[in-house]
Amino acid sequence: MKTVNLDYAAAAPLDKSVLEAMIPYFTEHYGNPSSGHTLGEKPRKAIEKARENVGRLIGSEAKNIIFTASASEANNLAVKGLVRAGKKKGDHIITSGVEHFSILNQLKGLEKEGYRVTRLPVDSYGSVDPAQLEAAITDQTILVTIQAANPEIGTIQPLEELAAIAGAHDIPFHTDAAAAAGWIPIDVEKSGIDLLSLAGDQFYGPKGSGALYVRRGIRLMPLVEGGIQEKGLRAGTENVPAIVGLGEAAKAALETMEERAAKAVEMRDRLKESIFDAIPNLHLNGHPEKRLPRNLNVSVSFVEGEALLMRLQMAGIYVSSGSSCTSQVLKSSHVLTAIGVSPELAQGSLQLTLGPESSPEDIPYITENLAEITTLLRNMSPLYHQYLKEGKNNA
Amino acid sequence: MKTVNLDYAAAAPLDKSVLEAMIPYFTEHYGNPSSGHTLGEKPRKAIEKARENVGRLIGSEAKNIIFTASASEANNLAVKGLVRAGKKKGDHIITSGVEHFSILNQLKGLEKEGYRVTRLPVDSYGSVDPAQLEAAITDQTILVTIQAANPEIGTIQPLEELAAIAGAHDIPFHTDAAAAAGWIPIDVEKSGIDLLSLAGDQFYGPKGSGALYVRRGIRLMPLVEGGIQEKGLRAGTENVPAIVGLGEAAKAALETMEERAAKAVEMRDRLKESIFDAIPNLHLNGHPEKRLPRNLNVSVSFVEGEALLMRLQMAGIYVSSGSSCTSQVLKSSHVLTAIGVSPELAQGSLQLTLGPESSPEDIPYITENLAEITTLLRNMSPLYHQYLKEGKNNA
Amino acid sequence: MPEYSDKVMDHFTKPRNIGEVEEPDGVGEVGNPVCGDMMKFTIKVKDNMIEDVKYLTFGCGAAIAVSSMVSEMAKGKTLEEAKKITNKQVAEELGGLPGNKMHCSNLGADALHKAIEDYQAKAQASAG
Amino acid sequence: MPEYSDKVMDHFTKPRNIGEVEEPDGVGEVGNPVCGDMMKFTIKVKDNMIEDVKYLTFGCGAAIAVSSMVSEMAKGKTLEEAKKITNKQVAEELGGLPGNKMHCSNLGADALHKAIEDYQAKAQASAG
Ligand SMILES: Cc1ncc(COP(=O)(O)O)c(C=O)c1O
Ligand SMILES: Cc1ncc(COP(=O)(O)O)c(C=O)c1O
Repeated sequence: MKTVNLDYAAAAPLDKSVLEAMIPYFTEHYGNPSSGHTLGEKPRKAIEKARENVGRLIGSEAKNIIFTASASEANNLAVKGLVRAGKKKGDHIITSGVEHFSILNQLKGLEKEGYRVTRLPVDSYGSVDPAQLEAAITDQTILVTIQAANPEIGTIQPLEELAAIAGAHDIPFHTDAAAAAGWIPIDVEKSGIDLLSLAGDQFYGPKGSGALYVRRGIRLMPLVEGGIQEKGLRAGTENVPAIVGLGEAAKAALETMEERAAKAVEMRDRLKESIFDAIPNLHLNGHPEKRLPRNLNVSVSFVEGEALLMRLQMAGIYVSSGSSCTSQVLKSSHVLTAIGVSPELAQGSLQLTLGPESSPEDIPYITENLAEITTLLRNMSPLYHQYLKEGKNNA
Repeated sequence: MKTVNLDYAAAAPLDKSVLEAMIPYFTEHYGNPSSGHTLGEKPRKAIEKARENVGRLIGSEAKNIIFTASASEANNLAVKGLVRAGKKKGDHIITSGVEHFSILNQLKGLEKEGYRVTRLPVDSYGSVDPAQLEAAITDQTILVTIQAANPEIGTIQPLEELAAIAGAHDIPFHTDAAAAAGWIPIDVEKSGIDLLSLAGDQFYGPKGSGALYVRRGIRLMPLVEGGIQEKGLRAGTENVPAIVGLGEAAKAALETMEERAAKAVEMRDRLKESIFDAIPNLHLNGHPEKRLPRNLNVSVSFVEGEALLMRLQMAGIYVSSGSSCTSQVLKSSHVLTAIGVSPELAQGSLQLTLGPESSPEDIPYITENLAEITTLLRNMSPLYHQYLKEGKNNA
Repeated sequence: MPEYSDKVMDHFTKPRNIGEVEEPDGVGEVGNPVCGDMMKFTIKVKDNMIEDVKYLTFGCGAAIAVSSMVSEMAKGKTLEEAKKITNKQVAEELGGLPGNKMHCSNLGADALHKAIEDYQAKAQASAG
Repeated sequence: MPEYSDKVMDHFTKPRNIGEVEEPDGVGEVGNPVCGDMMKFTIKVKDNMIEDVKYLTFGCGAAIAVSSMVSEMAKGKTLEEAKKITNKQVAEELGGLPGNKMHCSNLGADALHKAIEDYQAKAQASAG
């Protein structure tokens, strides 16, 4: 059967050349970078080279990059690390309503400890309004954390403006760039970003690789205490192969960013046109232009996402959905709710993310199947029958 | 030049068959285990198989295993996770004086927060006396954390007795088994261990792989909050290849434990005899029998460890030392200090750890070089000249 | 995707009795789109027996399979028998449902019962 | 291993002037084994000049290289010149030392100065 992965945000195959770069560090250059003898040298140098490459991707000096095992870990190190270091006095944190759970859930925990959290609303595209950030800042604000782009609906935030506002008030600005890094240009120096999280597996690097950029002078409490690896900010024997892979992937992402993005945008826009032409009552979620190149998110009226997903999978097409039934916590996407998508439409949402094997040649196949499945599911949907009767879309 | 690695505790090459098992999960089965479609299935099953294998290695059911990126992370999740969950009321923690920094440094942090920490002394072999644990327990004790074996001097603790004492007082017992797991039989069920940390790279698994065993009913606060991976105890996309590698390494370690241990013990004992015969004024550190199969630790009187290490490296022999000059924090080993080794002898300590490429055929080469280098360094040592004059060893 | 049984997959991919019966004797609706599942059962009753039953379902794979299963189980049963069908039985007939699908999507029997109650209320009203 | 310069490695692998001069005119000891480094310098003085200098060193690579370097730098110098040798100069002559080795192992000049002071104190005593 034909296979069309449209869920590369969940996972992508590791770039072959990245894997090749990693292999020697499993076996030949297996040493511990902290070793006092020669066996540690090659791995140590490889890590420092990776640090250069990751730094370059986001406009940072190598020395400000801390390697972690995931973006979730980087986010936790940034937020809890900064709060627990307690350098700036205050009890107020500002974030947005469309953050990843690795931001939102820690903030819930901090609220229980007595911190106050402002979750900035977003407009119907998912954008944060810089003026609202300005208005939310108090003299108690110790951190602003707003994502660079949303992995689900693709919307890119006005990062420079947001960072500038935080900066003007001397408040550390963190951005979760897990979905954005490697795909859109980011420059922490130029943008005045103080902390930035990223994940290697979002730009064809290995799973288990992440990084946190920490501006000089920002003090953090480590999550994992122990040895003095990563400047004491993250104890534990360095995962050399993963770090090497992250570095290679960062290098490739920087070198080919324009090309990759252009290719993704072209196919995405054609795919969008194709399915919107073929299927009535589709809705685009997220910003029409300011969005991640590889991301498309649509809601299919009258039907539910898991059923769509299962049917599509039977045709070899893999997608994800913001429906409650596909979520592990059985709630529909908080992002779609935040941008004002109705409950029905949230249930029928599809997140489509292109990747290395995506080809415009697959568009007809995707459209055909999605159209057929939509018809099939709509025909058994009470909401659709109601719509046909009442001649209007409640959704 | 001949190369003889005697520092496999720092790092070991990844077992070839383990790497082979990992490779497909980088490329072919690259899916996200949390995905709602078929691409997540193989990785999900692979993770569960790894969980079985890791569980089996330590006598646990699969479901009590939480994957982490290192033993340091597992230790931090265990100790801070338990303390922060705050299920048992109290402010007192008991540990030993010979723990790894990933235990000791977090406890220092907890002390600053107001917790009280008792560091049990060890005897001259590095063993904790169960009677001292019993005596240290108060009604405020919320955790006992004592390592299974010491990575530096190899001494194995009386784990069952220690766990039984904690258990009798209904106090959670954690053991850092990073150095022990895969090398000596461990059974968390039989021993009444509540929490156990291990590291894959200590038994030929991949770097960046670790696990925490958590007995049913023990509540922990996650370090990394976010998604509900690993039962919500450790958010972030699972590092599938690393987990697969950990599982394979655990399986191999369990299946070949006796064989590997016997081989290591034989060579270690012959090596010890050989160098003790050839070089006067050597001292064995750690327990003569109750020690890790692959570990040998000796102090060379009158000379300093880094100089030994550098000279040995010039002969292609890699070792590590507990001297202050080889430590990244420039302090000599707290373990050697705890077992009463004099400062001079701590400086001259060598930790030798055997590994997959170790061969008894190398013993003469090792002994010859160590003897020659020792003579050379002693000849320029003021301590040695003093010894020759005074006819006694102050160390 | 939740690990569905073969029976669930069979009913999901080939759902039986989709639609609405014409001039239904009873209508039962449960669920709402917020929770992700919504079912509408329509029945035709003759001689105290469910002569025909159809459904419309907005929902996940489990919800669709459950609806289909319930329709099969109910058809030809007396109203009393049909009222004894429980959500648990439906799940069992389907070879089990994943734990997290038990409560939200497994509403088929409730919808059927509502349709029967609707029929009985109407019958009573017209009899009264 | 700290990244030592070639010069450090050269002095470490081929240390010059090891030992104790016979019937030394001055003896200087610094450091102790707790900190990891200990040096003992012995000098022979003739006509206010360091005619011979030897050392014994317990310590790391840097400590050994530093001792060796100091012995080379001191030999043939007048006492005044030798007293002007600083630890910093020694490190520079060695092409630099790793940051974390600067204070602990870089005690060679101190040991030399102590030996000179010892000589001068004795000389003064016998003169006085
Ligand atoms: C006893 C013990 N605990 C913890 C660790 C830390 O392991 P890792 O570097 O994988 O975090 C080690 C490392 O060897 C160890 O021996
Ligand atoms: C914006 C954002 N933050 C955080 C994460 C978490 O990444 P990880 O699973 O690597 O921890 C993701 C995952 O895709 C993401 O898109």
